[in-house]
Amino acid sequence: MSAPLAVDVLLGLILVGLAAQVAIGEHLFRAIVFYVAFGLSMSVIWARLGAPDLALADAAIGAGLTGALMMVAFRRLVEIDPKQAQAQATRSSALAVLIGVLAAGMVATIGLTALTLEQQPGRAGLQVMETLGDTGLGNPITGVLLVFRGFDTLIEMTVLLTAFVGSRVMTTRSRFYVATIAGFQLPLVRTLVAVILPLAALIAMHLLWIGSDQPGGAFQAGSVLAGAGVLLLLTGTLLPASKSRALVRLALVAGVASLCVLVLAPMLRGQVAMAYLGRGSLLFAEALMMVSIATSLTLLFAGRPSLKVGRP
Amino acid sequence: MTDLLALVFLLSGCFFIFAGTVGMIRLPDVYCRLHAMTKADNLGLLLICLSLSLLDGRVRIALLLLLIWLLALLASTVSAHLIARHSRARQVNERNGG
Amino acid sequence: MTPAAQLLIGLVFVPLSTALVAVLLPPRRRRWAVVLGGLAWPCLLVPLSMAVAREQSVVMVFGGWAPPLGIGWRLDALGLVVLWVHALAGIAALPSAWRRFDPDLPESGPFWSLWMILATGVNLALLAADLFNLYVALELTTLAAVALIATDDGIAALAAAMRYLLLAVLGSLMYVLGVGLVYAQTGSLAMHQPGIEALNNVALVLMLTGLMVKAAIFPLHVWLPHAYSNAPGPVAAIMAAVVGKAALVAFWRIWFETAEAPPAQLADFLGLIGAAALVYGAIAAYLQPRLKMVIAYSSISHFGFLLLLLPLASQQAFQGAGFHLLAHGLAKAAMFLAAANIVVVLGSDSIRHLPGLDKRMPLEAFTLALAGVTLIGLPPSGGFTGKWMLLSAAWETGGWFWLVLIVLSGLMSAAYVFRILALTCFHPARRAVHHLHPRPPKITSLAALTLALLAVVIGLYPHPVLDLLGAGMPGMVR
Amino acid sequence: MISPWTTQILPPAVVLVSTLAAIVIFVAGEARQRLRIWVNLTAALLKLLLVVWIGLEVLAGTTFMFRFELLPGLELILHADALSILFASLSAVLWLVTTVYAIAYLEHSPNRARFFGFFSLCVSATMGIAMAGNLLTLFLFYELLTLTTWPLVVHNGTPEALAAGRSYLRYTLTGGVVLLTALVWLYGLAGNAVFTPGGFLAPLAAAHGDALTLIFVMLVAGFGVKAGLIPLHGWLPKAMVAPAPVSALLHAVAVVKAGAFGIIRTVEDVYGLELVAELGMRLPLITVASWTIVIGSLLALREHHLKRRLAYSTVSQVSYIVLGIAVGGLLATSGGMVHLVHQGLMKITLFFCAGIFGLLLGVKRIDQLDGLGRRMPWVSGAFTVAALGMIGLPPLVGFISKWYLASGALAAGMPLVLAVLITSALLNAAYFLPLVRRLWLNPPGTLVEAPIEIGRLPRLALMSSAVATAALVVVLGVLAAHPLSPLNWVVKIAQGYAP
Amino acid sequence: MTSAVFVLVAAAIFGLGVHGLLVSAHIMRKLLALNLMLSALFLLLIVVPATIDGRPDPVPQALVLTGIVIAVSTTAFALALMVRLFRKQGHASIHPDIDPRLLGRKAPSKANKTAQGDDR
Repeated sequence: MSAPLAVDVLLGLILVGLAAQVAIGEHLFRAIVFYVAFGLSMSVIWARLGAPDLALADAAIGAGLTGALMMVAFRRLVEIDPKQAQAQATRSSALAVLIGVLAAGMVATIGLTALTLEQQPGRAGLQVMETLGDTGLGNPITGVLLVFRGFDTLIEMTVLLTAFVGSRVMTTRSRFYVATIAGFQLPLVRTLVAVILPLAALIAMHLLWIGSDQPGGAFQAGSVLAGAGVLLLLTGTLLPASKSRALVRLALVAGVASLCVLVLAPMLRGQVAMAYLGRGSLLFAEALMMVSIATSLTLLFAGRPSLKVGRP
Repeated sequence: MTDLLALVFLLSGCFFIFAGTVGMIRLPDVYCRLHAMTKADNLGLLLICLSLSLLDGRVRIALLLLLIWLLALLASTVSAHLIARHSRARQVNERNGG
Repeated sequence: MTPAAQLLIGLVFVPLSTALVAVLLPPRRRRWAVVLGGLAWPCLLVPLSMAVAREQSVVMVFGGWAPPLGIGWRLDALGLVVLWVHALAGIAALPSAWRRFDPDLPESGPFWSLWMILATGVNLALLAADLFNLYVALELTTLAAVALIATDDGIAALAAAMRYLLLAVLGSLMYVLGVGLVYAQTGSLAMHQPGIEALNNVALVLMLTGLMVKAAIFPLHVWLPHAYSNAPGPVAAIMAAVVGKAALVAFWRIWFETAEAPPAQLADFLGLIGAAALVYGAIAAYLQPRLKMVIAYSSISHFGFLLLLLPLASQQAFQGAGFHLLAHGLAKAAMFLAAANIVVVLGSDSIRHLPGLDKRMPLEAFTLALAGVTLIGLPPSGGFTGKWMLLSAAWETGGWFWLVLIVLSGLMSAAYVFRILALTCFHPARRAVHHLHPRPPKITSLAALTLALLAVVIGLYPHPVLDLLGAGMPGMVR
Repeated sequence: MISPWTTQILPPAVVLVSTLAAIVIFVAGEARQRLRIWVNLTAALLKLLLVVWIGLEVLAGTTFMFRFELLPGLELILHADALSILFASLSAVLWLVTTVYAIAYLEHSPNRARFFGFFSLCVSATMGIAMAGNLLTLFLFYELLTLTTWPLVVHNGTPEALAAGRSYLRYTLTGGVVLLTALVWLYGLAGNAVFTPGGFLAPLAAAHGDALTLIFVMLVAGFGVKAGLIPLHGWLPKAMVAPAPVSALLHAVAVVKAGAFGIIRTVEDVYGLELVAELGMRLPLITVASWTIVIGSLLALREHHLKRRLAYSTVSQVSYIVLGIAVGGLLATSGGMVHLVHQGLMKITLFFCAGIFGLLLGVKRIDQLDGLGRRMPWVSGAFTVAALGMIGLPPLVGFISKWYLASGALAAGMPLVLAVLITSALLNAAYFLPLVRRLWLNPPGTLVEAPIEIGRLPRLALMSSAVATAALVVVLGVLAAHPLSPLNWVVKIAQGYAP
Repeated sequence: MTSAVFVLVAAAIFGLGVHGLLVSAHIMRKLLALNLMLSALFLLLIVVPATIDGRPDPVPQALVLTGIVIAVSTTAFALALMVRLFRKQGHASIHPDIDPRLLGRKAPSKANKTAQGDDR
């Protein structure tokens, strides 16, 4: 067995072990922690597979933010009713195991047989590679996301917005909630914030800027910012606010709106909808998308329609 | 020559991290565990970064690795601090609680 | 691009931008924006119908990147029919929603934006000619629908919403797996791929299963009854009218367009599933203790009925099924709107409270009766027309089993419809309902009644719709 | 001569008159009693006039035809031939009378708006059946009839009424389903065809003989449910819980006759008697009819509840019509068809009287009839006349039909049918004469409940409607030879079918 | 070869996800399981189609990126829904009629009271 293969197997085993902990580990909270670990090793695998965009996205969104959201949700459960929060009704049964094994077998067979399918010469991926030159972009994924299949991205942003608006249905009724875990008064925390905040902004801008040629882009940048936002919430630098502000709402819809502009603007100029308008337009759209992603994820974490600055 | 050096750094780094992990698992209470974790792991991480930058040789990469190490250092410091603080607060509470 | 194609863009972007505006506006003003948007996009259907009548379908491609590179949209007759149902049901639901989601209620803030997002998702799902674009559209629809169900804050509604969400995620998981296989095999995500001789059956089954969850086709229907019966009235009306149907249309498209020549045994098997759904839904509907549950289960039964299109795949059967889609959608929306008013007045929709309804709320009782006639498929009604076409299709393909089944379906629907009617009108109200709440404004009742009347009247003038559907589907005529 | 436009518009107009009346009644609501009465009466009169007008035009040789395409190759056709006029005029007349009766009968009961609304709708459906120009239209109005009579059956809302309604639906909807299947099949074979005397299926006989046979069975079964052919008659006695006007109309005109009429159309205008005979369906049909006649009478004999006994008598009497058609030939056919009218008149009279007894004296069972003759001479008289007519006493209408049937049977060389007729006549006598005896000869018994008091006008309306129909029973019997009498009309029709 | 390994890994994770989905009544655990299954699905989507000069096909990559964002949105929404449901019904299970003993409590009444408390 060659060395890289060994690495693959090792990574795979780690991943499966973590997954087992997540799926059938005893304590719910630990399962969440393990899920974060799972996401991180997932991103390592993406990197190993040569998909750095996915690695970044999964590390930031899949592991980081999903984990944070789950932890904060769990914490709310504990606040409401500590006894029930952990209570599990896991009635493990031979049948369940059997079904699980069957599902795994099914997926394995499907995947392995699919590996043997011969590839079509004119497939979309190849066409992307050929056509990418016309767009002047360096990163094919950005090309697919924002040029060739940009409409999917528009709907995807709408889904994010929907998740926020939909969660408002529940959170409008629930009690005001502060996510702070460490008081801002601690000097150490203050330094942390002071360092992390500009750094995160820097990284986000960097990712956004290089996104159209190298790994990176609006999603990664936005989630980095969202991570910073979560940090600020945890340190009480920012506090959730119940009074919805117009500016925040604007930030929420900016991403979808910008993509709508990308779709509709060419029509005004008599071209086909979503005709390619050049890198500038993409950068504009991505910047706004980044803002929206950061805002909505942060607000989803805060569970409130808006934020206000906490008093140092 | 540099390769040898890099190898040494790498191995020792791995050793420190391993030691740190063992410490976290085996040591009795929170403070000792934090001690093991932070100290040993940061050192190990530093050594690994060193070896990697030696292997690569470019200055830019070396600086990036250094930055990464610093960030990790900051994160571990703060988190260790918070954990320690939290557990201590809880102990105090328990004591007052009786 | 052609003017018609620009109208296609409007179908999605009018509701979408309305939703955005609604999010931006302060809560008190939102419903005005939504009323405007909800009335605006249906207007686009008139010219589009003419366009579709002229050349069977309206096509557009984003950014001029032809598939498989880019995303394409295609509006055909089937999509148009469901769009009409969507438009009419939406307009009819407006008054009821206006009354139910008063700006003073906490849930009314999100509701109006969510509604328009739902409209966006449904319209997109009906237009998409790209497998993955269909997936995102269905995700959008599901998420908005779940949130809308949750606007009723009762435990039952929340639990139903949760179950719906989990199952829907599971379903889309299967679907995407299938899509991945399709891409691996053909290197394209377009829904209609002329080049492909035979699609990988595993992929087909995976995609269909996923869509069966979303369309609530027995035995994957478990989320539907509780979701529809616990959702607020107008929400239930809109969902019953289109949400399931959008998934069903996607189901048909994938069957007839993507997998051009699917194996005949599979068709028969799915037909049998449809038969089982038909019977099960009818029996369950007959046993339900709540009006809205009865209506919801009847939906399951009728989805099974519509699945019979697969075994008898002929252009005539397609016309019949499409027409039934139209009639059933209108009737269901009408029934749920009427039920909503009944809940408002009686405080519950338990059938124990129904006796004497014809005197307390004659309009609602009449609506239920009319819509019931369509559900049973008695002449002259839209239901009958669709049934007749399917029957003659069954006769021509010699599918005697299907023929008998379709005929019996009428009887089974009659069982639960007349149960309700008998309770509603002809039981002397021995248990006078404790206290009646004030009636909702008459326009809500009239809106429901109009839908029910439409469902019957289209049975008298079916030609326009049937001519539209005449083109059939690619891969339909074997 | 009238304009072609009128010939197109009149048939639907006849159907829609009462529909409009129904809508007005529904919208007006419970309280507007006076309006309701006027709408009812005017609509009834108007409809009668229209029917008479059309009838005269048809006599003059005008053809009425209204076509409306539902689906490609699926037409809604309303036309007016002699047969439809026969049925239409019958229901128009009886609707008028029954309306008067019902207004008086229901004066104090609740839900009258609903009752009269559906009542009118039911008559529209009947008219549609009469005017139907092809099987689809016939089927369509047949189903509508089911829908519109169900509310009348369950009108009281008592548990037994609802039970009766359930069984009614069970029977009729199942029948409808059978019809629908047969219909789809037939359309698949023969396409969209208009009723034509002598049938239009003969050319197909060679190719699809068995299919046609099966379809015929299904059609007869489907219509037979409403016509109360044994063993499909189960719903009929149960439906007696409905108010008297309903049972009167149900049995005399609307439902039962619709079934019989459907069978007539099937035999004469879709298949043609020759084809039926060719398919070997004629004898079975005769057998079923005779069997129903005899068994129905026996069951009636066994009943002691007045209205139920009348119901079973309906079961047996309606089969006379089927019998006549099946036997065929000029005489028998006319005998059968004319019984459509005659039985209607007699039976509605009987139910009117039964209703009056029940309403005013609380008399439900036969043994309570004792000595009512002195208490209510007019009503009892009407009852007696109708009963004697049923038995077939000359010169009453019953005699006419039976005479034609009998001679037709002889002409067709079927002595057994004659035997059946005689037997049933004896049985009729056996279950009607005791009633008459009780009415007039027995000493008055004690009433179960004190007679309720209603105003003079309603009382008068009740009595007069009963007496009027009874009078018709006599008059039409005596004037059977008159050129405009039902008999001559029917003979004209029959000549069209069996020259 | 590498892809075969990762297909197997994906299959195993998928199976674990299915099992977790089946055996646990706690909604959050179900969500975790669903997320696992989604990750497995994404892995398959990337691994199965052939690579283009050594790197995965960009189209599936874009699809997976979209999928990741949709997944996180759905999860966030589901969590909010779960918290609300928990607050109203007193236990985090979608079976309202589940036996309370399974959840280690006597009766869900108290939680309901608290629910009334902080409504609106």
